[in-house]
Order: sequence, then C-alpha cells, then structure tokens
Amino acid sequence: MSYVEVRSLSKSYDGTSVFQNIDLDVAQGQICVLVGPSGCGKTTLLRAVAGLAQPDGGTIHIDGRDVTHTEAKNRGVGMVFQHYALFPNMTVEQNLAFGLQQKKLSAPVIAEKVAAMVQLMGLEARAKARPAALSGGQRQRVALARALILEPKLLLLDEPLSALDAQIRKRLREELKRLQHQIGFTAIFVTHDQEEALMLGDVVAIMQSGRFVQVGAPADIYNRPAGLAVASFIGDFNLFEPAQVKALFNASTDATWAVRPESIDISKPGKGHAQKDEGPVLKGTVSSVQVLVAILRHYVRCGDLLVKVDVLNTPGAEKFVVGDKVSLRIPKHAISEMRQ
Amino acid sequence: MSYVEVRSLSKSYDGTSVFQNIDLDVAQGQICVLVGPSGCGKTTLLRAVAGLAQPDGGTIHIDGRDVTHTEAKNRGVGMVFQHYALFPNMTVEQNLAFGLQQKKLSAPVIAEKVAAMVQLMGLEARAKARPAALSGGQRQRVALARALILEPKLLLLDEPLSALDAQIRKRLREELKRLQHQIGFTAIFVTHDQEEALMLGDVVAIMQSGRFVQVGAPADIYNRPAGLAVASFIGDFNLFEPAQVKALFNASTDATWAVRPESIDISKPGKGHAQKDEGPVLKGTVSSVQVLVAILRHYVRCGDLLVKVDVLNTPGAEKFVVGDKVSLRIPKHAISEMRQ
Amino acid sequence: MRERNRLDWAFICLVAAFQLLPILAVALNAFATDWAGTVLPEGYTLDHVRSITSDPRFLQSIYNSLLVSVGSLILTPLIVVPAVLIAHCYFPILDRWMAILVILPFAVPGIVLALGLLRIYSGNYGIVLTGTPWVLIFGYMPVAAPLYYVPIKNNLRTLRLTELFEAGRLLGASDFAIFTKIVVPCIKQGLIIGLVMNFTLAVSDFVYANLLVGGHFPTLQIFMGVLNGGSGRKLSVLITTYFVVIFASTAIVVWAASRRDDK
Amino acid sequence: MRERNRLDWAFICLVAAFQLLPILAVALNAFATDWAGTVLPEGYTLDHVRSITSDPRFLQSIYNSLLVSVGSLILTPLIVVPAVLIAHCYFPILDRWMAILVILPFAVPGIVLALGLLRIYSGNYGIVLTGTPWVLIFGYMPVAAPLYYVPIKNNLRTLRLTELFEAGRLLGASDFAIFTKIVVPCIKQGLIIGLVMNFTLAVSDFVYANLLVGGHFPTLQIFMGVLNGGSGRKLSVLITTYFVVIFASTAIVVWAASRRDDK
Repeated sequence: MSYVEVRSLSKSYDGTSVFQNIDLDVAQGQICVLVGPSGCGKTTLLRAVAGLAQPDGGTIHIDGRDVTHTEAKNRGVGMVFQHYALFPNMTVEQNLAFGLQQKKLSAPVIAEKVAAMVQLMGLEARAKARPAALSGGQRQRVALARALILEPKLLLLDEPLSALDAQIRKRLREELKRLQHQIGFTAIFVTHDQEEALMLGDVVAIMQSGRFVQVGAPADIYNRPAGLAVASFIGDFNLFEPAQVKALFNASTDATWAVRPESIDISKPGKGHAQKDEGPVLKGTVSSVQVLVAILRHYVRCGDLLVKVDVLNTPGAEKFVVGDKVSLRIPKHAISEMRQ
Repeated sequence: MSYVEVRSLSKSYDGTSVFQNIDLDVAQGQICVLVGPSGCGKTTLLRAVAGLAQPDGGTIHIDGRDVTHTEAKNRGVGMVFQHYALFPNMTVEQNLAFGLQQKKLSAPVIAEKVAAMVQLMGLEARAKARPAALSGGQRQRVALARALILEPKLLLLDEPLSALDAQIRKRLREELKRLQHQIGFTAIFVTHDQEEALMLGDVVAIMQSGRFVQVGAPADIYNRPAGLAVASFIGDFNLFEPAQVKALFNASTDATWAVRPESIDISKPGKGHAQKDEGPVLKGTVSSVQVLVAILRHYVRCGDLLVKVDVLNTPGAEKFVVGDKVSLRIPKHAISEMRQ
Repeated sequence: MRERNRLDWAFICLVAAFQLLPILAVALNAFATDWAGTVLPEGYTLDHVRSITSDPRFLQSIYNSLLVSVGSLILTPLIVVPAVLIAHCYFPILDRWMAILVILPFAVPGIVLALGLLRIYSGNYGIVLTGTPWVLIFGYMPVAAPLYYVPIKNNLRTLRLTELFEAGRLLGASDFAIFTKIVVPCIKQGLIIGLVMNFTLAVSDFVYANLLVGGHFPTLQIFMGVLNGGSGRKLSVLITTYFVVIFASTAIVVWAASRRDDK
Repeated sequence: MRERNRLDWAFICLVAAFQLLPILAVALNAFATDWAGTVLPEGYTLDHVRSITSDPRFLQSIYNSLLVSVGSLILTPLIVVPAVLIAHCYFPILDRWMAILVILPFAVPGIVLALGLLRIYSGNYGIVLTGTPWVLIFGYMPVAAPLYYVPIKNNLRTLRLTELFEAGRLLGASDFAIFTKIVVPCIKQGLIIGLVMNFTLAVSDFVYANLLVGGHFPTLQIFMGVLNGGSGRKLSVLITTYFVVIFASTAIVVWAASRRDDK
C-alpha cells in the first residue's frame, strides 16, 4: 500500500464531471507533480485530497488511514496556495505560530519551533514584517514555512510559483528541491508548467480533461511520451506527417514521426556525422539561429518543412550561420511513431 | 551614422542620477534588447527615446533627424507597454484605427489598413471585441498591431511580455521574431529576462546601475561574458574560487574560473572523453539529476564543491544516475578567468 | 447552480422588501380613504391627488426644485470631475487626502453647513445670494462632491490613465482628443451614477432648502414642510408623485451600475 | 520632489478651507457679541454659551442623542457586518446587487423613509415603537448600511477571504477562531470608519428625529429646531459644542484611513 493512495475518486460540479474513477499513488518522501492545462481537474483533485472539496465517490488514504470523510483540519496535510493566503494582520512569526497555537503548544515550544523554521527558510531579516511588506518570493517562502512547521504527513502545493516572476520562480524551485532533500517531506505539487513539472517531480502525472494520460519519471516522460498529446505538451517536437515522411525519407508509414530537436545531428555536408547511430539523412539550409540560453536553436529549411535542431551553446562547438548548407541525420532510435 | 543614435544621454530624478553619458546605436531592421535588473535605468532610457521623459543632456537621432526636443507624437515612434494600454472603450478595430484617424486618413484607407493588420496578427475572430474580453496574449497582440499600423520608424517595447504567463510569452516571442522577418521593423526592446533577451535580440545591451556593462550579439554575450556580473546574470555558471582551483586542479591563479555547465564533459571513469580538447579532469559522484526539459542537469559532488553539468536530454545518450562515480573534463577553452 | 440562484434571489427580494416597505406605506397612504390599526387601508380614492394638483404652489415648487437640481447638476461636475482627474493623475498625495476630504460633508451635519453657508453667501464676504437659487446650487457643491468622487474614482481605479495618455500621445493624438474620446467614455458610467445620485439628493434635501432660502423661493421640500402642518394625507400624495421622479432616477443608476459587468 | 510636495499641501489646504469655511463662520457666531456686515465679529463673549448650558433641556437632549447614536452604533454592525461577509464569500450575485441596494436610502429622500417607517413602527404591523428611541435606532439601519458596506467592502476587496478560511482550517483552526483572529482584525479599519460615520450621521440627522419621535423624546436636533424659532446666536453655540463631537469623530476617521498606507 502506498503512502498516499487515491482510489476511483470521482467529482462533478453542477452535473459536469471533473474527473471519474481516478487512481493516484505517491510514495513516502517523493514529490508527485500533477501537470496539465487549466481546467483539466488537477486543482480539484488536490483540493479533494486536502479535504477542501468533497469527492462524489472513491477513497483517499494517507499513511494507511482512510481520510475520505475526515475534516480538512484533522487530515494532517499542509497546503501552499498560489496567492500565498498569508494572514495579512500578522507578522511572519505570528503567521508561523498560528498553526502551533491551534495545537495548544506551550509558548516556549512555539517560539523555539518558529525560530528554527525562520532560520531554515532564511527569513531572519523579515521575521517581524507583515506580508504586505514582503516580496512575492518571500511571501511564498513564508507560506511554505507555515505549512512545514506543523510537520504535515503530506504537503499539497497548488501552483505555488505561478504568481512569481521567472527569476524568483527558478530560485524557489531549487530551494524546494533542496528542502525536500533536507527534511524529506512527501508532496503533491500542481502546476501547468511542464518545465516545473519535469524539474521538481520524482513522479510526474500528466492530466488532461479529468484523466491521467501518462504517469512516470520525468526523463521517461520526456523521452517516451505516451502519445501526440503528451509529446506536444512536454518540450518541443518536430512532427513529420506521413506524406512528408514519404517525400523526405522515401519511407512508407501511416504514423506521424515525432523527433526531438536536440536528438537531430547537424553537420556540414560531407564532413560525416559524429554519432555512429544509423538513420535517415536530410539536406537543408539554415534559415535562422536563436540563442535559447544554453541551447542554440537552428531552423533548417528542408523543402517545405522547417526543422528545429538544438545543439548545446558551447564555445568549442561547430557554429552554423544563416545560409549554411547542412546535413541532418535523424537517429533511428530518436523517432517516435505516433498514431492519433 | 546609425539609424538610431543616442549620444551622451543623461537623466536624473530628484538629484539621483538614473544614467550618465550613455551612448546607444541601433542599425536599421534590427532588434536591440536592453536587459538588466529592475531599477537599472533601462525603462527610463526607453522613455527618453520615446519622448515621454525629457533627458537632462545629450542627443537622440532617429533616421538622421535630431528628435531630442521633438514632441513624442512627432517622433514617428510606436510603443508597446507592459500593461497593454489599450483603450478600454474601443473595440480591437477602433483601437487600431485610432492612430490613423489622428493622421486624418480617409475612412476607406483606414478600414483597409485595419483589415490588413487584423489579418496579419490573426485577430480576425476578435476584431469586434473590447479589450476586457481578450486574453492577455491577445491584448498584447492588439497593442503591437496598434503600434505597427502607423509604420513607425522605430518600435519601442517596454517589457511587453512580462505580464503574460510562460506558455503565451514563449509563443509571442516566436511571433515577434517572425513579424520582424516579415515586415522588418527596427525596435528597442526592454526586458529583465535574460532568456528573452538572448532569443529576441540581434544586439543585446546589458545594463546595470545606469551603464552598459556589455553590448554584443547574443551568442557572444553568452560565450564571452565581459565579467562576473554579466556571467552571473546570463545563464548558469560554475564558479571556482582561486583557492578551489588550487585544491582541485593544482593550478595557481588569482582569478575566479567560470565554466558553463554544458561545456563540461561528463563520462564514466576510465571510458575516456569524447572531446579531443585538453583540460583538467575531476572525479566526483552524481548527487542529483534534474530534467530541465531538453537538458539533463547533473549535480556532481567533487570534494566540497557541487559542480553543475548539463547534457542534452537525448534518448540515445549515456545516462548517469544518483550515486554514479563520474569523471569530469573541463575543456581549457571553456574556462573564463574572471577578476572582480 | 440553479438551486443557489434561487436562494440568492429570495435573499435579494427580502432585502429589497425591507428597504421598500416604508415607501410602499407612503404610497398606499396617498390613495387611502381611511387607514388606522389595519394592515391595509380600508378604501382607495384619488381625492387627495386632485386636491394637491389643483394647488398652484405645487406646480411652482416642482419648477423651483427642478431648477435647483438641474443647476447643481450642470455646475458641480464641471468643477469636481476635472479636480478628481487631475488629482488622480498628477497628485497622488492629494488624491489620498481627497478620499478623506470628500466625506467631510457627511460627517458635518447639514444644519452646520447650511448656517455657515448662509453667513458666507449673505453679504459678510461680499457675496449676496440669500433667497436666490444660487445659494442652493453652491451650497450643494461640497455635498455633491463625494457623489461624483466615489463612482468616478471606482471607474478610474481600473484604468491606467497615465499610460493611456502616453499611448494616445504616441499615436499622435492631442490631450483634448484623448480626454474626450477615451477618458470621458471610460468614466461615463461613474458620471451617470454621480449625476443621478446628485439629482435625487438635490431634489430631496429638506434641511438646506428650508434653512437657506426661507420663504422667497419655495421649493418642493418647503412646500412639503408647509403641508406638514396641514394634512398628512396630502403630504403622502406629494411624496408619491415625487417618488416617481426618484424611482426613475434610481432605475438609471441600477441600469448604469449593472452595465459594468456586461462589457 | 519637495517642490511638488509643497504644491500638494497648498492645494490640500485650499480644499480643506473651502470645506471648513461654513463651520468656522458658525463657530465665530457662537462667541460674537455683534456680527453684521463685517468680515469678523466686533467683539467676543461667553454669554451665549453660559445661557445655553444652564438650560436643562440641553443636557437632556445631549443625553438622548447619545443614547440613540450609541444604540444604532451597537445594533447596526451586528446585522450589517455578517450580511456583508456572507454575501462576499458565498453569494457573489447577491453581492453585486447589494452594492446597488445600499445606495437606495441615499436615493430616497429622508422624509419618505421617515414617514414610511413611522407607519410601520406605529402599530399597523403589530410593532408599536412611536415616540421611543427604538424608532430612531431601527429607522437608521437602512441609512447606516452603506456607511458600513462601502468601507468594509473596500477592505474585503484586497482579502482573499475564502483562501484565508481554507488556509486557517488546514492549520487546525475553527471557523470562529479564524473569524475573530484574522477576519475582524483585517476589516477593523473599515469597521472604525463605518462606526464613526454612522455615529456622526445618527447624531446629526435632523429630519428623522423631528418627524419620527415628535415631542416625546427630545434629541439634540429637536432642541435645535426649538431654538431656531428663538435666538440664532444660541443655535450657533449649540452647533459649535456639537461640532466638537463631530470633529473628534472625523479625526478618528482620518487617523484610521491614513493608517492604511503605513502597514
């Protein structure tokens, strides 16, 4: 039996089903990321686990205990909200102490725990500040601290980073990962951002219109997407329709070929390809090059088709400029055949 | 003489200098990106070029004409604001027509231009909608269209994508790049996002506390940062302090070594390195692996130091898991020596 | 969803009934032959209506009330609206204080304002207005200010006015064009609410008219006061007529306010 | 920056002066020996003050005014605040209508409300309250509602109340604990503004007291009415005393409103 076990959970609002007979397992100490477009039901699932939404059917077990009909405050879960939900009339310390006070702990114990948590989260300088005086990143750090200080059996995070700007979001992701290593909590994390899902999840569950289309480790999901829907949601793909496959590679297939831009091997014609791997070769012309931070993206025109090719942006690597004639080798193992 | 030429421009507010004696050149048909942390003066510089802020000294030429003391509306510049600044009482079409009406064009000419622009931006379905009914991405597309329809000599964009969410931001970047190829405008683009700057800019100018610390092509800036400040702002770096360089590589230097995570070559010990390039070698243990979409990031512990190593997330590549002993070769040409 | 909607409506009707009960009572009274100790009047008649509309003072007082209301309606926004806009755009500190200053007239009883204004406008400072409608019109201004300030400010809160002006200028428009074609249409709704509330207030404010203008200029309210000494039944007729005007105005407010969500 | 600050302040003082002028005129009048045709009175005296404070009716009327004000002060929030909170959290449609319903009392003249309430509370519907302070207290409720609604709603707009309740519950708190420890402190400022505005309105509203309670229960306003027939000078003294109360209340509003930006 897994640490968190959701079995055939169903929920509908006003006669419209949000999800039906959903199962989910989370192992202790892992972060499970629910990712999907908005409206796919991921937040409702999270709220059902938290006890903030009553499911129509199914069961929820946490740490072996059936909590399906337990009140939210007795489930032993902590939650972090997208918009922080800090208590605006209280300082950072008072926000952290609130949950402990409800447990009727003694004042010195509370003070000690609060001080330790303030230090763990690096909030010493802002301990006496009210939420309104904090930056978005600091607020979310306080919200996380407020949930963690009660040592919940399960931490639920509802798009906690979406309201923050790119730089802060990146830093907080790192921090969350570090905290997980340090204090080892179990968490369900909801996001619509595939980048975030792949980076944070020990397990990633991709949800679309109320059901899981793929559940697995981040690397597996990236490299072996279960279908076109997953493939186009996670990362970039070059898609070759059957007709294009016929025209370009002279191969006959009824499936669409999906190839990741970074798995295509680009080189000057005649210079040979570094990778030993066999596969079809295309000739083309570089039509534009973009710097995506650590990656150089080449748009290569091959007949009607614009093929995306990514290489690492290393100083020593061979550079291609707009107008260069190039040869593209598509390794056989990099081709995913997709049928709708 | 460049198309846009800013010479020794200065501006201060309430006795505090925002920038002093700044020079900037933009060639016709190029996008120049001003990137820097908030408060570095990039927006004020943009507003001075637009004529919305009066500089204290210096000159601004656009297309050979001195516009330093010209009113904003006569400079022939178009501007796109972060929060769209669409006219809420007008439909999309009326917003687009507004500028043309001020030029006293005839109604049929206006209708024709508006229709063409609506089509170019793919706004056909929303042409009769008011801004409040549009999504953020659509609003910014209308704002861009409203600026472009007047065929400005220079397009100014003040963090136009910051208020949008990650997916839309990415799509609009692509679209902007495509539009530039299609209609070939000259633009100054302000952002705090290094990713955006590298992707969009033909020239990227990095601004810090009121001065340019580096101006150049995106690939150059990424691979040859002018100093530690630039290096740590653009992309990720492994930094080796002189003492660590001594300990790890047994080399004596007074500079900090900065090495991009993707330029480090990782392999199983004894298997040899693919790259021919010479350079020091480190032994370490993989302590965690993260999936950053197309990149696999390995954190490798070498003594006290956690070294970041990026490889492309291709299905055929050799995989390393937590606990693996690995050998890291740092190519000589990938080491940037930085002195504060 | 439908379940909840029905609950909502029940609740709304309850609140509305609570608010409308006194008005209904007055309206019934206007047409009642006799009414005491029963829930509904015993019979209905138009006698009171006929008796009051045949009084020439009634028509004169309606004319006077409208003159004052429309006068304040036209003059007040000309002063208040530009002040609100200027404070909103250029003087953030002033703007913060304005929110407090505009509630002053509410915090100061009408009688104090009336007496003070009477002193100012009655010659001590070179302004002689006593007994003319101008006293009323100018006397209303400080009272009318919040009625414009609050709804217009509500409209402005969601506008980024500075950016709209900048965007408009860069598109080649003059400030006047931006003001008439963008700003005014955007605050139109607040302006309508302000106008209607101002109008009903101006028509209805009893104390002012009574204290400021005395017998020289009989407005509807003074006429009511006179009648008050006489028949309570006649007063009810007057109030009911009068309430038709008020009700029409309120309908406009409701219409303007609900339009907010359609756009 | 400093340049602009000074301009702001000059402007603020100008507006304040415009609003305070009538009050100053009344205050001067209270202490004047003779005042006609000059900018300032010719001499000052405390005679009027002494003559009015020796009148037992004055003390009785102050007592009665306070009774009504404090009574409405205590009862109204107990009904209005929960209604606003419940509508805000659970009935968004109701909430939208409430914004319109609460302006009804402003759109309906006081005299209409007063007469209608008089009819309701005078026995036709089984409630006999005429001539007691209860008429005033209940009569004020519909008028007081917007004075609470607007500032509390302003406070609530920036709170995500549902999320705060959810967060509180997940931290193990009861709804009552969340209400008293989080919600009330957060809307405290709106509550204070509402209380003060309600208080000044209750103390000052002339028409109501006059029309509803007649001679049985003399409040300060009725006392003013009585004096009005007599000496205008005495009335000024009374209004000035009275204005001290109002001014203290206004000071509290200003203080509460400006605290908003400090946090």
